[in-house]
Amino acid sequence: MIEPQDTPTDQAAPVAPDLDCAPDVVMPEVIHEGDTTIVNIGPSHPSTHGVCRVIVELDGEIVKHAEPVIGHLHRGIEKMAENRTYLQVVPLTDRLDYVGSMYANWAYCRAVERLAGIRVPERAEYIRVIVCELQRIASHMMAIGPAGADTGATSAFMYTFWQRELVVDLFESLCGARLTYNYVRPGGVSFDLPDGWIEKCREFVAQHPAAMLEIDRFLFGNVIFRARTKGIGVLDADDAVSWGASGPVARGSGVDWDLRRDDPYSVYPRFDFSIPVGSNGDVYDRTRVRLWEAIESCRIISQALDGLAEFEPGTIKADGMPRLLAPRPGDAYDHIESARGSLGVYLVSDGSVRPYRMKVRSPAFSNLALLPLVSEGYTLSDLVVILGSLDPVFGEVDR
Amino acid sequence: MSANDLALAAAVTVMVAGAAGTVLTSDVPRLVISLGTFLLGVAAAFLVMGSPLLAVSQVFVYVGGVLVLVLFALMMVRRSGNEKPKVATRHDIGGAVIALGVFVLIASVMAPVAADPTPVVTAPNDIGAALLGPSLVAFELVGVLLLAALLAVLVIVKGGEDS
Amino acid sequence: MDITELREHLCGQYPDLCPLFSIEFGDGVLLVTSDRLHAAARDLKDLGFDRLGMVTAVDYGEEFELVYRLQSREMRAGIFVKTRVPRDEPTIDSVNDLWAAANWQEREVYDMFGIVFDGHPDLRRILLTDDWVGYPLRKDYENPTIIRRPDYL
Amino acid sequence: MTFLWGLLWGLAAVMFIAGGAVIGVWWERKVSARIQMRLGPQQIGPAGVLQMVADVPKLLFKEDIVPDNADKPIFRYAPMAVFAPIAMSVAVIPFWAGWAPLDSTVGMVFYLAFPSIGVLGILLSAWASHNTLATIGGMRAAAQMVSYEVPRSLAVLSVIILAGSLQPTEVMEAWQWWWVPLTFVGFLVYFIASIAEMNRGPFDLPEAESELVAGYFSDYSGFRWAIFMMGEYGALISASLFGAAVFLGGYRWLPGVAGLAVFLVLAMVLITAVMWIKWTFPRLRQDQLMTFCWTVLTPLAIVQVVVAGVVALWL
Repeated sequence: MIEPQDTPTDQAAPVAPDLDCAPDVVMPEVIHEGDTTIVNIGPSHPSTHGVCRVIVELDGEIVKHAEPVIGHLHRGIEKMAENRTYLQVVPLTDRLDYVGSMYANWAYCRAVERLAGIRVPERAEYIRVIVCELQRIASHMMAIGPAGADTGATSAFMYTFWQRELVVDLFESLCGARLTYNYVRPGGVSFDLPDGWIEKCREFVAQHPAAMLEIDRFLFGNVIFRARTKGIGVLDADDAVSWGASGPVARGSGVDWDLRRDDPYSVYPRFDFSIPVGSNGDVYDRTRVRLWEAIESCRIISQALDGLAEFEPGTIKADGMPRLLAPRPGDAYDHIESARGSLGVYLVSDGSVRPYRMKVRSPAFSNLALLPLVSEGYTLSDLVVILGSLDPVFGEVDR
Repeated sequence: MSANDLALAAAVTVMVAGAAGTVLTSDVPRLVISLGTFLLGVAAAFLVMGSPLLAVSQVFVYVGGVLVLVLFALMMVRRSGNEKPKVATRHDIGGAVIALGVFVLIASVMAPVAADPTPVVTAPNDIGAALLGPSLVAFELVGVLLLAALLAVLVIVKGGEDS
Repeated sequence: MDITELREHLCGQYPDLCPLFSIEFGDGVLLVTSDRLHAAARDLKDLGFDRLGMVTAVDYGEEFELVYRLQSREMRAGIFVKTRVPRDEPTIDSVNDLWAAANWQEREVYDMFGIVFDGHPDLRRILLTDDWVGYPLRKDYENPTIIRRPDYL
Repeated sequence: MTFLWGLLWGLAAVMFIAGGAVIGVWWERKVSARIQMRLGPQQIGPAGVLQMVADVPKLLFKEDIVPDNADKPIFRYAPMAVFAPIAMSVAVIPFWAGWAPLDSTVGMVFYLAFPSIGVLGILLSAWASHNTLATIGGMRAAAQMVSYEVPRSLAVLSVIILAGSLQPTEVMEAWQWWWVPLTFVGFLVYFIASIAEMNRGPFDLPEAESELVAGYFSDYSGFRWAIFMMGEYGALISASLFGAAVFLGGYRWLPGVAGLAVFLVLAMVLITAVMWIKWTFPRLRQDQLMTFCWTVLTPLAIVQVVVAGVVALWL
């Protein structure tokens, strides 16, 4: 029998040390400094898309400076990973980007596979591509719909959420979970596709572009929505590159950079797809790039579903996977293009069964850093729209 | 004492109470409520005196417009979150003298009219005819004055933005 | 651009950086001393590495290893720059003047490891509260709320 | 006696507005659900019509929270100051030939004047909440409602000019069917400005839930919150009834009870149109809202007044 060694049994439960003296709990009310007003938005505010606090300095309704205060969802996942085996870390990565859990699963697994020198069977790679492109659609639905909701068009949110619901249903029949999948595992994926899944997936892919075009017409074609988003939160390409922005935030500014094409990984080179790129770098372009990406994802999924037929069902795990991974000492980094941008995982192994250090290069973190830059000079109403267009997911920002 | 007199007395009481509240309180929301009470009292007095159009215009322009703008302006200059906003002035006596002067001016103008307090019911049509007939020049002059005031405000606001 | 071409390109442009270049797990790694980091970073930026992907650190006991991930859109290549700073005096030049992305990335490293970045415009804690004691990702960090997972394996 | 009748009619107006608001909430939930591919309330009663019976006690029994820092007496009674003027404005609406609850000779101005007091209640509640977001919402409400009163009043003025009377019942008697095409622009201006007056989407900036959480009533809960909602739905019902009467002819289309039915159906159509607009359009920004008021609506309303004045010369 194995005795737990370090568990305190005869001690009182540990008490959280610094919680009641944290300076964050002081909420600034209206404080006038000269002609400006400091307004506190969040950490619990309908438009922060999570738990973000933004301290806004307002001149009338014009934003002089917006300072995001993050860390409200910081769970120390990087520290927790140092205390778990390589396989036990996978569920932790689910909790990073909870709108797109598949990505963090995959990025982490790729880093582990690189570190341990595992070759993944091609069928598993195809399945990974399919689920991650589905995840891209689901995640973008959570960016386009709220862009409508932020501007007050709540119906757009329901329309996109309907599409996300269809994807989540597919995931549920695939792995039983709707939000945190724990599906992509080192060496492959956890389950093969169930019977009839491919047909259901094809049905979804067939109807999705039409639904997106409908949203394009009634949301992006709406005169008020255009007036609210065009020319708002402009980010120029040089700033986007310098600030490390990636994904739709960078592509909306005309930075034509997508890891699926520019640093191809997995089986992406076999597919024919295009990368939508915006030109103005405003909220409208950033959001619309996501819409077209969702349509492109449908193309990738149908090609991958076609390609899947070549491989024998069941070959979804690498051969000879040990129960307990103990890679040789060294470090490895791998990144994929998530719905928010380039998501990288840096792993250091000391030869033991646990990672010595895990670092997640989170695209949402880098993109959110742009908020003070892109929101300055716009109004308070624009601020929430701009924040939404950066599409931060705070599980990933705070880790 | 007729019912009309009673109603007028009630309206005047409301007016006086509102006016006293406006002068005596320095807490902004209460001050605004007092001023609103006073203005509604004036409207009631107009109504009793047989001029419903004036009464409704009083509510429309003064309570719904001017008072809201006053409160709006006071909210804009609200200083800090924790201290209660107060309105204080160092010109109590000067203000009282000016108010008294205005009162004497109005009273002397109104004295001949007020000699006969029987209410005369004025239909909206009569007011319209009077404004566009004999009083047209005065009416238009007031309009020009308001326009000038509006332009002055614009100039002041623009000047503030430039500096 | 694959890794050998990148190596040739780098050696052609900056011969003094060439001996520091190695390949680990298919990634180009440039190992520099901490005083040369900023200069090397500037050279790499001139070479075309226009994006700073991440900055992080690893606690190796006596020393911290700082890891910079750079990417180039033009060359379609990525590279690591690694350097080491002593634990008792963890100070390094900030690269915030080269890539604005370093702003939050370096703040996070400061927050988690206590490494001070010279020349950083706004070096404050970012994820933890301002009055947090200690640097959690250091290996010797102790906190009563941390319960070690028992060693089943 | 008159006083007693007034009291009775006042009570009736309040009950009318409150009942209308409750039905309006159910109707809005159904309409918005259809727009958003949902079903809306359906569990309680047929098509969920008894949902409101469940909702009202819920709101009544909720804890009445008054924030510590709030200016308590004003915080408590400001909702009434929002609701009362709106309930009062219903009094002058002509429901029947020659009959309105309060048949005033200056009813048209009365109708425009009293809802404008409601702004005061909004400002006071925003002030008393002592909350940053509420303050911003209150300031937006003041700017917006004072501005939109101008085109709204001008639009109503065109009908007043045509009818040559300020008494709603007289206006209705003078009403001719060809006024509908003649004052159509005025009606549109009135309709849009009314949406702005009642703070509904796409002009709901004072309460913009994605920016200011709920604006001036962020801190309200339970029944005081419900009074704000009642005020909003009351304004919606009252504005639709008034517009259906003086612009669209109300009961004049058909004689007798059928006329009343036509009037109510017209008002219902306007109410549904307002809901449709709210659930379809995004929200305007503050500067766009003001620009729209002063550069589009007000000139249109002035043109309408001129047209009505020229036509009135031949009448």
